[in-house]
Parts: sequence; C-alpha cells; structure tokens
Amino acid sequence: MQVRIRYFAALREAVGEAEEALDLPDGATVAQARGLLAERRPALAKLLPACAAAVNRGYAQAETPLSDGAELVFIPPLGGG
Amino acid sequence: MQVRIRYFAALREAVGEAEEALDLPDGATVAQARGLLAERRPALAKLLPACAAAVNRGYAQAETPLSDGAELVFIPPLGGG
Amino acid sequence: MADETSAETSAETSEQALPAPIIHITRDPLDGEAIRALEQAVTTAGAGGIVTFAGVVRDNARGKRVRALEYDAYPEMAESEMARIAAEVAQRWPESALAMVHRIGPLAIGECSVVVVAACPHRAEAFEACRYAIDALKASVPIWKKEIYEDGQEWVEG
Amino acid sequence: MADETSAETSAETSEQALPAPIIHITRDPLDGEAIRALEQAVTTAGAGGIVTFAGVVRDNARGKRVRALEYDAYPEMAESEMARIAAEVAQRWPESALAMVHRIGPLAIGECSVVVVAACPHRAEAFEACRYAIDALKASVPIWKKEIYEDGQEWVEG
Repeated sequence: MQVRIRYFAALREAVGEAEEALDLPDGATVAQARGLLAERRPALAKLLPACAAAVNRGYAQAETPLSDGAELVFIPPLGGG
Repeated sequence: MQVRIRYFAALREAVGEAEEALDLPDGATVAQARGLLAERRPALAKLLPACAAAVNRGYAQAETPLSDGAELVFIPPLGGG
Repeated sequence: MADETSAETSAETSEQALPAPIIHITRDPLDGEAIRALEQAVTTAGAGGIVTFAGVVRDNARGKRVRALEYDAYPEMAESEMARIAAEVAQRWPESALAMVHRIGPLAIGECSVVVVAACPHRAEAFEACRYAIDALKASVPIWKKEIYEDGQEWVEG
Repeated sequence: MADETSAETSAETSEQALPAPIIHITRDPLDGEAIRALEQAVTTAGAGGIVTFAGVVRDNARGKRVRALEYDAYPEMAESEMARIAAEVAQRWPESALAMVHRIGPLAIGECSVVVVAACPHRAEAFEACRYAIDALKASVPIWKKEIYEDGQEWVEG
C-alpha cells in the first residue's frame, strides 16, 4: 500500500519537497512509517522524534494503522499564535 | 463652614438639581452631612442609605471630617461597564 | 534597530518606552475606528498580545426588554479612579500598556459603552491586566446606568 | 422587537440566532478593518461583552532581536482543529459566538498573526471563551513559526 506524506515548516525545508508517496507493507502503523522515513530521509532523522503525527488530518497514535491512500503528516512542535 | 454637594444619576433626578451648597457646623463628618441632607431633602431620604460617599473626588468614610469648601458627593450603586 | 550595537542587551525588553495609560470619559461614540485608535496607541514593538474588552448595550437585562441606555458619570472622580486603577495595573504588570475609555450619555442597543485595551509582551498578562481593569472599573468608578424600557426606566446596579 | 407579544418570554435570551463560528487560515493582513469585521460578525443584540485577542509580531524573542516572522500551516487540518475548538467553546459557553483567524506567510514586526473574538451576554464568559480558544489554538492547531534574525532563522516552538 501507499500513503501520501506531506511536509510542512522545518520538515519541508529539510526535505526540500512538499510531499511524496511512501510504499508501506499492508497494515503498517504510524510508528513503522516513521521508522522507514527516518531511514530513507536522513535529513529528517533528527527532526522526526520531536514530531507528532496526523493521519487524514487528525492526530494519530504511534500504533494507529495506516490504510492505502492515507494522508500522513509529521507535525513538528507547534508555533501558532 | 460650607461644602459643595454635587448630584449625579438617581440623586440628581430626585433632587432636580446638579449641585447645591450645604452649611454645616465646623468639623462635621460625612455621616453628619448625610443626616442633615436626608432631613432637608426628603426625596433623598430613601436613596442616601445605599450611597457611598466621596470627598474631594476620593471615597470617604462616614467618620471622615469635612472642611470648608470641600466637594461632597453621595455615590449611588455603580452601573459602569 | 536604531542602535545595533546594543541589540544584545536590549533584546529582552523592547527599548521603546511604554505609552502612558489612556483614560477618558467621553460622550463620543466608541465605534470601530475609535477602538482601533486605542489599540494602536497602546501597542509598542514589544507587545505580543493585545486584549480588548468592549462592553456593548444589550437588548435585554434581568428579564426585561431594554430599548436604550443612558450613562451618567461623576467625570472628575471617574477619571481619577481610572488613573488609580491604571497605576495598579502598571504595578502588577510592569510591561503592560493600558487604555480605558467609558462613554456616557444616551446609547442605543449594540453601541459600545466601555473599552479596555491591555497590550503586553505575552498573552497571559494581557488577559489578566484587561480583566483586572474592567472588573476594577465596575467596582469603583463612579458611573451609572439608566435602563430605558418600553414602559419606564430605572437606574440599575452592575 | 419584531414580535412584541413574545417580549416577556424571549427577553432573557435574545431571540437573534447565534452566528456560526468564523474559522480561517489566511494570507491576507489582519489589519484593523479585518478585526473590526470579525467583531461585528460575531456580535448579536444579546452580546454584552466582546473580548478580542490579537497576537502581534514582537521585535524580540528569547533574548534575540527578531526582524520578521514567517508562519506556515497545514491548512486543512488547521481549520478542522479550529472547528473542533470552536465546537468545544460552543458547548462550554452555549451563548458565545466565536471567530478565530490565523494569518500565515511572511509577517513584519507589529503585524497581527492571530485574532480570536468571543462575544457573549456577559463579560466573564467572553474572557473565558476567548482565553480558552487561543490557548487551545496554540496547543493543537498545526501552525508553525519561523523567526528571522539579523544573522539567521529558526523554526521555533510556542
């Protein structure tokens, strides 16, 4: 299966792209996606541990399973206001 | 001695005037002025007990002594805001 | 920005002086333009949070339909009490800037009777300073409100 | 006023319907005119207190001189989180009306990054609802801030 990853703020600047597709084994969780991404994107390895995660525009837990076509976003520490 | 009394809000409407002079014995207090005024102005007798008092534009106690030329105002319950 | 060599020592607190408190009893409308002008007047480059309270004439009170209001004040004492409150705010929140304006005279439903603006480096202080100032104003500033109903009128508390 | 025979029963709560919450992520300036428009949009005839919080770009942060800021957002999720917060506010303060707008993109010192307006029958609710909404926004809405200094830049928390 494949999920769509979107990058914002520090992550987008580190990656140099706004989004990409990530292939994952069926039933992979947010935690597994995070691990795979840190391997594939060394520029993110230091940033990802401080990030929350959102699946389909809502906050998600590490054990949340992903489904094909999901939108996955890692959320760096917030700075709104 | 003489003090200047100014009326606002419900008191002004009850009296029909914005101010008047009140003659008082030397050394009279706010409480004595209040008593004298309630006698002289029956329209105020019901309103005065709920009023605070201000002398020379600051809140004053019942026992505060008045001096000649002081400005004395009885302050009905506040409604600002 | 004016003196770059002092940037390091002056960065924590903005070097722009805090404006003096703005205090008024007025008969002029407190419309959007007037409120914006107050906000601008208290906002310095170091202000990060601005909290504005606007009190507005409601169409009902204590179960009665209110048609209009009239405010009266003991103006000299009202302004001195407001200045005393502003001094307390300045002592409790030393980096705050404050504006307090109360309108008197006849007001229609939906018109603004009072505006308090507090500008501070951080939002917590701005909320606290603004709330403190309007609560203190209601507790001690000699201003009175007459509610005008369909069938009468009354000077009311609060 | 429209139906005088119902005045007695409807006087406690104004019969004007509460406006739906206003929620936006925008690149447009949040200037005085924009803020006034938000305030007017949430103010009904039953609103007695309106509290407006405006967050403003400061010239300093954490001891560093800030030249400018840039805000980024995950816009779809930011608006849905803001809508969730507005629903919480509506549940806690049922007579409140709320507007929350956050600007993104580049901002200069003194420009407004966020505005929250709460209009309620009484002032205590308006202060509480406004404070709750801005605190919740900062805690959960996916928006990020990059501070730009004389000698660099950094995405910062808070």
